[in-house]
Amino acid sequence: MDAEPVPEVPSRAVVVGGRRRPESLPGAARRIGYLYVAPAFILYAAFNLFPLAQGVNVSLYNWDGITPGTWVGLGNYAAFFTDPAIREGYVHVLILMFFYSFMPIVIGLFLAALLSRIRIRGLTFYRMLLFLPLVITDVVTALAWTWVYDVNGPLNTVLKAVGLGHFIPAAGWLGDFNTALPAVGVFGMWGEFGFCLILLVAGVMKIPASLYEAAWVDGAGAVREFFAVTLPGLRYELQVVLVLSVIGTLGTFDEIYVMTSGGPGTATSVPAYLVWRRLFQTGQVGSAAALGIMLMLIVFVVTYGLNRLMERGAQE
Amino acid sequence: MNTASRTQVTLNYVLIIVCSLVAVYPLVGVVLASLYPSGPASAPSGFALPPSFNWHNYVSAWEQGGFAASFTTSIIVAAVMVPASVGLSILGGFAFATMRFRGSKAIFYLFILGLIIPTEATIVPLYYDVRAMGLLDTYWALILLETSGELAFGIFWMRAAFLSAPRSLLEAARIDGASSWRTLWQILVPFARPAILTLTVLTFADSWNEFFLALVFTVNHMTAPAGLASFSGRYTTNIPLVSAGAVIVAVPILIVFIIFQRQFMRGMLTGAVKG
Amino acid sequence: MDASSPIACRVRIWLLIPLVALIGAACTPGGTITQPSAPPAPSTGVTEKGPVTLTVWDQESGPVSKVWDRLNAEFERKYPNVTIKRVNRDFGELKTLLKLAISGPHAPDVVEANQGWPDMGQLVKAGLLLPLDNFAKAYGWDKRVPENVLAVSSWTPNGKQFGTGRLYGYTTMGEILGVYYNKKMLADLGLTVPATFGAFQQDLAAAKQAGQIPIQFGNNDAFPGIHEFAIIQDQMASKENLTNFILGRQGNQLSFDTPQNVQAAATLQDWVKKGYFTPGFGGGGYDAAVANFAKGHGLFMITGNWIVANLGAGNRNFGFFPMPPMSAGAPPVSTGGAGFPLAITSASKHPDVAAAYIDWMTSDHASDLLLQAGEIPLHTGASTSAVEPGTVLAEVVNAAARVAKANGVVPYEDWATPTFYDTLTAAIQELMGMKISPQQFVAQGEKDYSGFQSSRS
Amino acid sequence: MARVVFDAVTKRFGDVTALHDFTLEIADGEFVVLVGPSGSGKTTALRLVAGLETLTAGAIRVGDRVVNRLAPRDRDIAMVFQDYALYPQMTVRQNLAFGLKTRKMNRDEIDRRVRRAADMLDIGSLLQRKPRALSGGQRQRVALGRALVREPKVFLMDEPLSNLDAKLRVQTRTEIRHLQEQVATTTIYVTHDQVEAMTMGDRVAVMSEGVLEQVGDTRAVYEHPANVFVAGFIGSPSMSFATLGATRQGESLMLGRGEISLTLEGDSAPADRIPDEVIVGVRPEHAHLWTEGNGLTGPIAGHAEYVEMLGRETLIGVTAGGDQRFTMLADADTPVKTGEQVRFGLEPGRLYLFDAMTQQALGMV
Repeated sequence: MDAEPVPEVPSRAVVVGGRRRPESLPGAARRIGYLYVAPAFILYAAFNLFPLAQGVNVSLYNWDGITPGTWVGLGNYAAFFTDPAIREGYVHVLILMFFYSFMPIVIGLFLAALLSRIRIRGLTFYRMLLFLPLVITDVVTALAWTWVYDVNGPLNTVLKAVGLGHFIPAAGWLGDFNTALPAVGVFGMWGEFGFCLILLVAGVMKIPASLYEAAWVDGAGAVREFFAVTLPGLRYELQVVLVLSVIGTLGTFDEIYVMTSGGPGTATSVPAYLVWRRLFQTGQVGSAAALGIMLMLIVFVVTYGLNRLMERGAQE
Repeated sequence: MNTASRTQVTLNYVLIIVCSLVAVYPLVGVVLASLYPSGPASAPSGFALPPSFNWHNYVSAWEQGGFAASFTTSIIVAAVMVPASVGLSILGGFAFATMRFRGSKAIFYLFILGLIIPTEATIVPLYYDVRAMGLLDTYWALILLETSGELAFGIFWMRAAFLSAPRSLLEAARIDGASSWRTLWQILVPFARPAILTLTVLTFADSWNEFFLALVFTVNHMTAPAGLASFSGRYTTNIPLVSAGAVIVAVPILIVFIIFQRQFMRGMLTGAVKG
Repeated sequence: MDASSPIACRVRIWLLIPLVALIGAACTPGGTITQPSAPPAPSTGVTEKGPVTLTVWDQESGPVSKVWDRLNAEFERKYPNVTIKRVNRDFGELKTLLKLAISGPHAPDVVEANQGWPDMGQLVKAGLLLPLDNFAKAYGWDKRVPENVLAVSSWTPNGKQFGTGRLYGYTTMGEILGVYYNKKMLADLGLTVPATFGAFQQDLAAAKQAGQIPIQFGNNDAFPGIHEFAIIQDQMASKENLTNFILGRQGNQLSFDTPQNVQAAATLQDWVKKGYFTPGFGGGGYDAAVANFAKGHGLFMITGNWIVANLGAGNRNFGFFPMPPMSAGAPPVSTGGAGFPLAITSASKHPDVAAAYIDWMTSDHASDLLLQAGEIPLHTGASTSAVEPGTVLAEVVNAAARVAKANGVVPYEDWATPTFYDTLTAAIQELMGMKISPQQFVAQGEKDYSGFQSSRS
Repeated sequence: MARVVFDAVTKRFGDVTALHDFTLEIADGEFVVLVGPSGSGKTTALRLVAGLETLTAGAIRVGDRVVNRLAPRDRDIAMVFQDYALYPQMTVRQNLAFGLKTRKMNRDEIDRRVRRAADMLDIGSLLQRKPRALSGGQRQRVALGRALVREPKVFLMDEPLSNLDAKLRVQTRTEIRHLQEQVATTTIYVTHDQVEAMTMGDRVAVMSEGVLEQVGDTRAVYEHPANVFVAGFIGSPSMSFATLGATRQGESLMLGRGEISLTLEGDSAPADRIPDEVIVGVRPEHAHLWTEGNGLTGPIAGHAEYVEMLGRETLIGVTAGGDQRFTMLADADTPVKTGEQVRFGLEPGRLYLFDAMTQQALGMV
């Protein structure tokens, strides 16, 4: 129960018709709050809440988007266990999480630990550069990386120059079944690591210097210091980047659309991409809705789970 | 922290410079690539300056990519959507921060829910709703959906901003006899101006970068990123031309970022930490 | 939670909001669809209509696109009151955008819609296209082209039956898949145009041995793979079964999981294993492959007539033949038939002007111009005499004529179900990427096909 | 100009009673100080008058109107906040004029009032500045000015001096009092500082835990505290208390515990019934080191716990009779050192007696 305690007030001033209401200040128009919230709420309800409910409804039908649908109950959800295309989409997203979430955080932590002790001159400038991948339109950055991975692009140029040309897959990084997904992952890693780094460095700055001094006096080495001071001090920032990056990964769409169109085969298909394909290209609208709703439920569970996990970590 | 040795300092600079280079390289590379001679055979390696600076690529990309039209869409949508969503967020955030009314908590939580509803969960019915309203492929579809999509964060953000104002300020206004409307616009809004600016900048960035909604709801009225994706689909083999298109689409957001970088970072960092 | 506490009550009240919304939304999606009835035949001349803007969506590119511009301009000159607004998109984009475009408020009047379940079938089912029967009768379209060209644009108005019912699209131009070859390279290798499928495979082996690329190919765009598979399949499966399978004429009685299809898939995979395709074809684009073939890389290229324009219609360095049959002398079979048909949307405010436009775009004058850009005219009385013998265009036209004469035209397989384009392109990429076996390949196709067929009954 | 009446006012926040059955009448033009430690309900009482809180029971009158449900703007009051609550984006002039503009006052009148207030407070040169550019003292003046221009029936001041440094506080204290006398507006002033309360108010209302302990003019409250709380709260250094057994023997009252044994003579014994146990309150200035023939009650033998040099005087804390503590003010040059045994006596007639059970005053002996 998260509602704040409601005062036990048996007074006529605030109890009307036996129902409790939050007490209003003298002379304050009681309903004016609704007026302020109403425009936003109407819009929000019409384009977020109501469609969500409709989405749940649609997801219970087998519907082609045109002719009347047929009721299938949870059939579209059962497909999560039977339809390999869907299962595969989620496996891909799980693999992407390694790149979009885990790697940037590990790199960010490592660098934050190294960078923490010394004041860097011109940090604002570097921060700006590190932020660029996050700020610039996904379509643009994805096109940039399509070019990085191009047959004659910079990546292959470097590999050939250092004599690693034989590692280059014949179909190109984005065309090869084995490298397409990791290649998209590396793009995502590039997009996220600057943000993680900045957030974590900012977090390290907030850890009191006295803690480091105490660790130093106790004779802790760099590693001990990291696990005893830095890591616990960053718990909150870690929780934030973890939740944000995991949610972000679950919704991956733009870069898939631009870089691989889900291919080769279905090697890079992800849930959001499936939603779009099924809505527009293959007329599996009920299934598309179920995929979307399921995605939301997973986001819920992940957010809740990560928050709980981090809170429990805090208590120990 | 006087224990840092010279090597450590050097190492730190090396690290941060390397990281920054990694972050920037693909973007700088695209700018270089965009200046290579246009054509399918042109293969910029990304390490050398182009043999000649083919600025004309930008003219070609602008014309062949139909960017005049897609920029118009993006600008119109942003011009309506940014004030609308920031304005509604100010109103809503004000109510949630300063007033208690029946169900205010529950309504607020409903808005917070919006922070974690992915677009994919609503896009399917939205498509049919928007079609039923006859708004498919119009500016209005994008304006309405982007506005409502920003409200969750906007209200959350503005509520926090208004809550950070001293309570006594509101009380002084009450005693001075100011109506809630006057209190909001003459006292709280000036007070929260930095937060509002940050929200405006972030909202603009979201609007300018919007791709998925544009892809689903528009055909003739594509936004700049969607127009770019379509353009790149037609000229896959012409790397310099597509790169020029990419640079064109990146420039406005880059300018906004450079001017408002402080707001940007504060918004993204504190927004993230609070969210 | 103490259920009697007012807090609990309050919270539950708010939980009701989404519930209420849910009830509001809880009805079967997909309302009634009004199927447009066939409009009357055009009454009077277009010029009497007053100013009309006709929006046309097409997916042409290259020289054909230029011919369209010319034909549009001529149409505008012929009818000064008409303005043509042309929207040009690429094949893949048109596939996704068409439904969106036609449902929107700026719906085009005339669209180039691909035949088959994924595209035209969906549009007909949604009542978005106008039946053209009366126009066809009035303009005599039904007499101008072979029956099968009309059949692949015909649907029952509810969109349930393909190949029969009303006419929803019309074209006089045809397509044919086949094998382009580099004449000089073939001669240098000491080879001749193969007469059997077996001989073709020997040519491939010879080219490989000589260090050439046997088949120029790039499959990043996913659709070219369908052509490579289809052209092998055409030689192995019975063309009647294939046609009936694609048009869904026998429901579940036909299967994708046939020994012939397995064999075709195995052959395709075998070619990949032997290195007959461009190295790294999975990442290569179609446009790039065409450009490379034109530059002289690769002995063969398996694709359709439409690249003639890219090679240059008058080019004499390249030749074209239908994929040779298994046994010498057998009639040639190849995928192809009607080109993209033009359709009129039910949202069009000027269907008779649109019909006049379609008639113009399918006139003898139009087909003469399109022929020079590499398109093949199918209508009766079409003249190919203007084609210079010995050019690649002449070889394509001849090949198409031979296949048509032998009644060997098979429809495109991706028309078979609404999801078959997606299923087939992905499965072929996986097959050619050695990700799945031929058995798994046919199983994937069959799952899609049988699922759709049983949903129809 | 108006009087302000609290009529049995109760205010609860959730389970917490901030103000309980509070009754107080403030006369027109009077300067009343509500004083008490934090949590005593003094600020709540003030905010209830302002209309910033809703009362739970009872009534508040300003003039002849019950204002319980009136909006602040309709109560004709002005308030000075502890943190001044100046509108940060407005200039001083705009800050002063804001409350007048919202009342649609005409421009000339606004100008006149702003100028007058600025003159009175000597802030005329600051009118174009923003609060950010003002010193703490200047801000405080602007806050006062904002109340002044309104020319309200009642001034409400919530610890207006607590953010100033000690020197400025003393100075401003007098100024506020002077100002109030000039405009003769009813003023309710809240502070936790009893010195402020004693120096400023016509009357002082001492509060504790939501209850009004005593109200009266400053002298009366100081000299005749109604109970132990008031006695201890008012006065500096504060009164010391000893809990002693009491027996009456004829005309004398015997007080004792351990080695403490006091006999108080004469008919000054206050109440008819003295309980068995009383609390004796002694102001430090009424306890002195023992010298023979000094006329003090005593002697009491004790142990000097601490000796604090205050400058002009020395404060000595003594433990006697086991755990009873006394404080006394002695001369600056007193020879007593921490840890020494001392003997001291109390001025007869200056001792406050309280009932140990009820804590209420019994009288003085």
